[in-house]
Amino acid sequence: MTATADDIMTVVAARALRDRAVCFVGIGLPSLAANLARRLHAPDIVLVYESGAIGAKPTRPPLSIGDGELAETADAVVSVPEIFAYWLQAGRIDVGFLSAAQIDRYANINTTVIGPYEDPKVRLPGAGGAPEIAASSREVIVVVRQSLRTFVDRLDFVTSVGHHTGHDSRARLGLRGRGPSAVITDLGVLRPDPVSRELVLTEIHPGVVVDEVSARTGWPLRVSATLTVTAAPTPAEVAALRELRGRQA
Amino acid sequence: MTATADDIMTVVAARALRDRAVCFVGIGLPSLAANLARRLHAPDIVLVYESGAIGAKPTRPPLSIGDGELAETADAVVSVPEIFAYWLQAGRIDVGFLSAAQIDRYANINTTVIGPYEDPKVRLPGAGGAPEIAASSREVIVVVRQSLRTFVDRLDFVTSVGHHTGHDSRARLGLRGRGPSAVITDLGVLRPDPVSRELVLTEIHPGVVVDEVSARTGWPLRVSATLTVTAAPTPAEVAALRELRGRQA
Amino acid sequence: RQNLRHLTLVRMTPDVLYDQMIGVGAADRLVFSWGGNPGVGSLHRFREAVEDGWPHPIELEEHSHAGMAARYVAAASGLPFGTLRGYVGSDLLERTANVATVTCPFTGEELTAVRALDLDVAVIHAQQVDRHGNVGLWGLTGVQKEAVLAADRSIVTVEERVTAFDSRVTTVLPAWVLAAVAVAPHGSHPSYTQGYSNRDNAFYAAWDSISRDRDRFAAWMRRHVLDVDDFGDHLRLVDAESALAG
Amino acid sequence: RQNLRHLTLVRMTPDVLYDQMIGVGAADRLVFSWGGNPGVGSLHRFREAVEDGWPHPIELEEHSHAGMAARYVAAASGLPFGTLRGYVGSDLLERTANVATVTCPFTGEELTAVRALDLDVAVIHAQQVDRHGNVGLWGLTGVQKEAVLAADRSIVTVEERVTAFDSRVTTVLPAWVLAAVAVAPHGSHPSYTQGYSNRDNAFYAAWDSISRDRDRFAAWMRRHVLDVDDFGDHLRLVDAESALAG
Repeated sequence: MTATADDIMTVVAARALRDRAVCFVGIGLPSLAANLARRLHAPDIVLVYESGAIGAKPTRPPLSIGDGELAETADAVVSVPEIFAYWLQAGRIDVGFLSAAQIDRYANINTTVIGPYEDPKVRLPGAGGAPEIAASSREVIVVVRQSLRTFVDRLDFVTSVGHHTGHDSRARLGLRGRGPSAVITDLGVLRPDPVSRELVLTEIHPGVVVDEVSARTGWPLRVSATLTVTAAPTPAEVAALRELRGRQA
Repeated sequence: MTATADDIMTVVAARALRDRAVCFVGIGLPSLAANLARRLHAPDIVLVYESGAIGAKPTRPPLSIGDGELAETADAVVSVPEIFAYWLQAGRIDVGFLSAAQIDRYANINTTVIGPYEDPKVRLPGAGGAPEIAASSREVIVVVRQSLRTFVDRLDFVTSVGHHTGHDSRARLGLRGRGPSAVITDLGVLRPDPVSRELVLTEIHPGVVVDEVSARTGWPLRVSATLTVTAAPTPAEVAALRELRGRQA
Repeated sequence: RQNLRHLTLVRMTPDVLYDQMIGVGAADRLVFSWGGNPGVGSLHRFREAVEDGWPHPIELEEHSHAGMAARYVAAASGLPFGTLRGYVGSDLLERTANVATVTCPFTGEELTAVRALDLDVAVIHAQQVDRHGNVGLWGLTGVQKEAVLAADRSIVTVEERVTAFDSRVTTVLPAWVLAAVAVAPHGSHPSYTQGYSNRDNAFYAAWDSISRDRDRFAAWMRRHVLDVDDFGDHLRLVDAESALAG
Repeated sequence: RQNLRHLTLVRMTPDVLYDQMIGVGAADRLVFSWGGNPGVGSLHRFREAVEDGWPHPIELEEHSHAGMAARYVAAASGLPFGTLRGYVGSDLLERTANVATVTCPFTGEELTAVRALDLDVAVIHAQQVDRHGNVGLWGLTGVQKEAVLAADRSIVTVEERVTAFDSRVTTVLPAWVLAAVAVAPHGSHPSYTQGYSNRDNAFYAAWDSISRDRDRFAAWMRRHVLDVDDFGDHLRLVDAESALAG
């Protein structure tokens, strides 16, 4: 079983989640990674879905946040207003797990439109829970495939704030969470510089070269002096992921 | 079975509630009267208790708003924040049913202190749900025994607003409900003058004389030119009331 | 089917039904926070209305989920606005007049205010109606209670009529807050109803190709919506085609 | 019993337990909305503290139920204030700094703001704890969820430990928002626990005479609280006396 680039991205995202962490997960890549973590090193991870399921333990990756299995396996089921007010806004979420259509060097995210807002080239689904997940989670992890379409110099629309314009600009906006701590892609992992908060390539996946990552980044990519290579997914990790994908309804 | 003054007061209060009305009821006299109405002419009256029971159908008058039977017999059980926000504040209550330790000529109510606030002669339990019941119910009915201690010229403390200082002063405060429509006592029924909103004795219970009502009122009582005498409680009404009282735990 | 036009449609997550209403030109305006085909991708009728103005342009008012939830709660509570920590730094702020700031009178902190989302009509699907006309729900109830309480009139379709509610019922809407209740089994199709039906994932996937093309969409709507007698016929037709395809 | 002093006690409806804490002088301050003996009358220790400053004066901060509820909700939501239609025209407004006005940025309407009720510790009693440490409640849950979520640390006593929750559970507090859970059957005495115990109405009535007199109260506290080993002994003693009296 050879791990694909997508497999590595998902496995690395899963590894980033510690056991017992309380994770607010969107559908798609984030949900897949979080459920993988739950089957591997984090059996007691608490998955929170914006549809109102707290501590959901789905047997298959849900296609929709409204999936019935989320309610059936959850520790608690609450209303949507409550999940956003009492749980996310109140600061009870350790990790917010997001994806993106476009991301910039400060890990700000666009999921609204490609092109001008009034005359968009592509109308995307929109914000969903992302702006407040990005604002209020103690920490944010972004999982996104890396390309010139997604890693752009300038977002067409800022849907959700990462590190804003860098430095302490995010904190000055009054956002309570610390913002994105990692952007995990199919090529490597980018983390914010401790001072400027610009994304820096800190980890590269096996077989990927830095030039390739730079070529798929829409701004001059900074690379860490202590760049490490991602530990290859173990057979157990890949097997668990494939098994999970196979269950997808 | 002779009806006592208290019996008449309770029966008249019960009669004031039409079937299918949605009533927000406090414990004590209001709850007894509302449950009496439910056993007589208003089987489909909707009793709402501030503890969160909507459509409660208790078999015995509850001693506490937290009585377990309220939840067991209710159509819906909701949280206390919800009962006040979604149900009372949103204007879904037809009749708010209150009692009082002191009441003035504009049916403002005191349930807080007798004497000065900082050095009270009697410390009463306080506001409870009354200020917002009085403000937001479409209509308010007050049930209270009449005496110089309760019917006072000037409240020691305004806990809940009735018709404020009269005329349109209540509406000018921005209160959405119409305020008290009747004050039902053990002597008769007082209703606000359509213009001045001052309470006027409009109905007197059998065997009571106007002088007695005036003597138990702490201000010069206005008496309606069309004063009527309350229809005596029927044997069925008195029997139902006694039966209900007998069930009190 | 009633040929309603110029509607303002409101939902946090408009999906297939909204795509259909937009595609037939019934909606002038959409108030929402996430408009996609969950697990599949785009809503093509929605996209074409926004990107190409077909069949006519549609005005968007978009929010975050948290903002929409706070708007429903404010309306259900009889308040003119709701308060949240949200939207800060987002370009969403520039695109709607229904988000503003409010200052805490105690701490001086600036927070986000959203206008109450008062609705004319709310339509939801639930599990059961009891003999008194009360409606019972369980599972992920979302903002359905708030939507019902935010509306002047609410219409509920349910899976079945029961003598007394299932013990799984967690949320009850009393009969007296509802304008009408109708029994419509599988009324949530293509979505699911907890305890009654599963999500028709194949239909969501099929909708992607049905809705991608204007003509195919129009033909599908004629055959499956305009030319059927009722929702039961619609479901039987969808089922039969699905069996053929599967 | 731990001889705690200078506490600020908070509850919408402080009753017998609060009367005891006030009577022994543990509380400097009470934040509340209704302080009586439900179905009986007064809380005499509370009254004596307020009316005569015995054993020492107590500072009151009083609200309406709706205001307290909005304060708990704001704190549970991580907001500095809550908004309601309330207090208008009431003298309550003059007696607290934690009620103010806020203007709707959309309609210009003036509404009432209440300060969030952030708590250090919340203590509630519930029905069940499951094997993961989650707590399950049903019945009239009041503001218990909001109190737990408004507090830095929450302590829950429950009727019993179960493998899996009873189907009647409607509200679950996940283990990870709780500091401690202890099994304490009848821990709500003299109140009731839905599904487990009835309200001890006789005790509420008896409390009226026990608490009316300072010395009798002190003797009762010594015998029933200070000199017993634990809450179980306390309950057994109360039960035995009730049997004698009955």
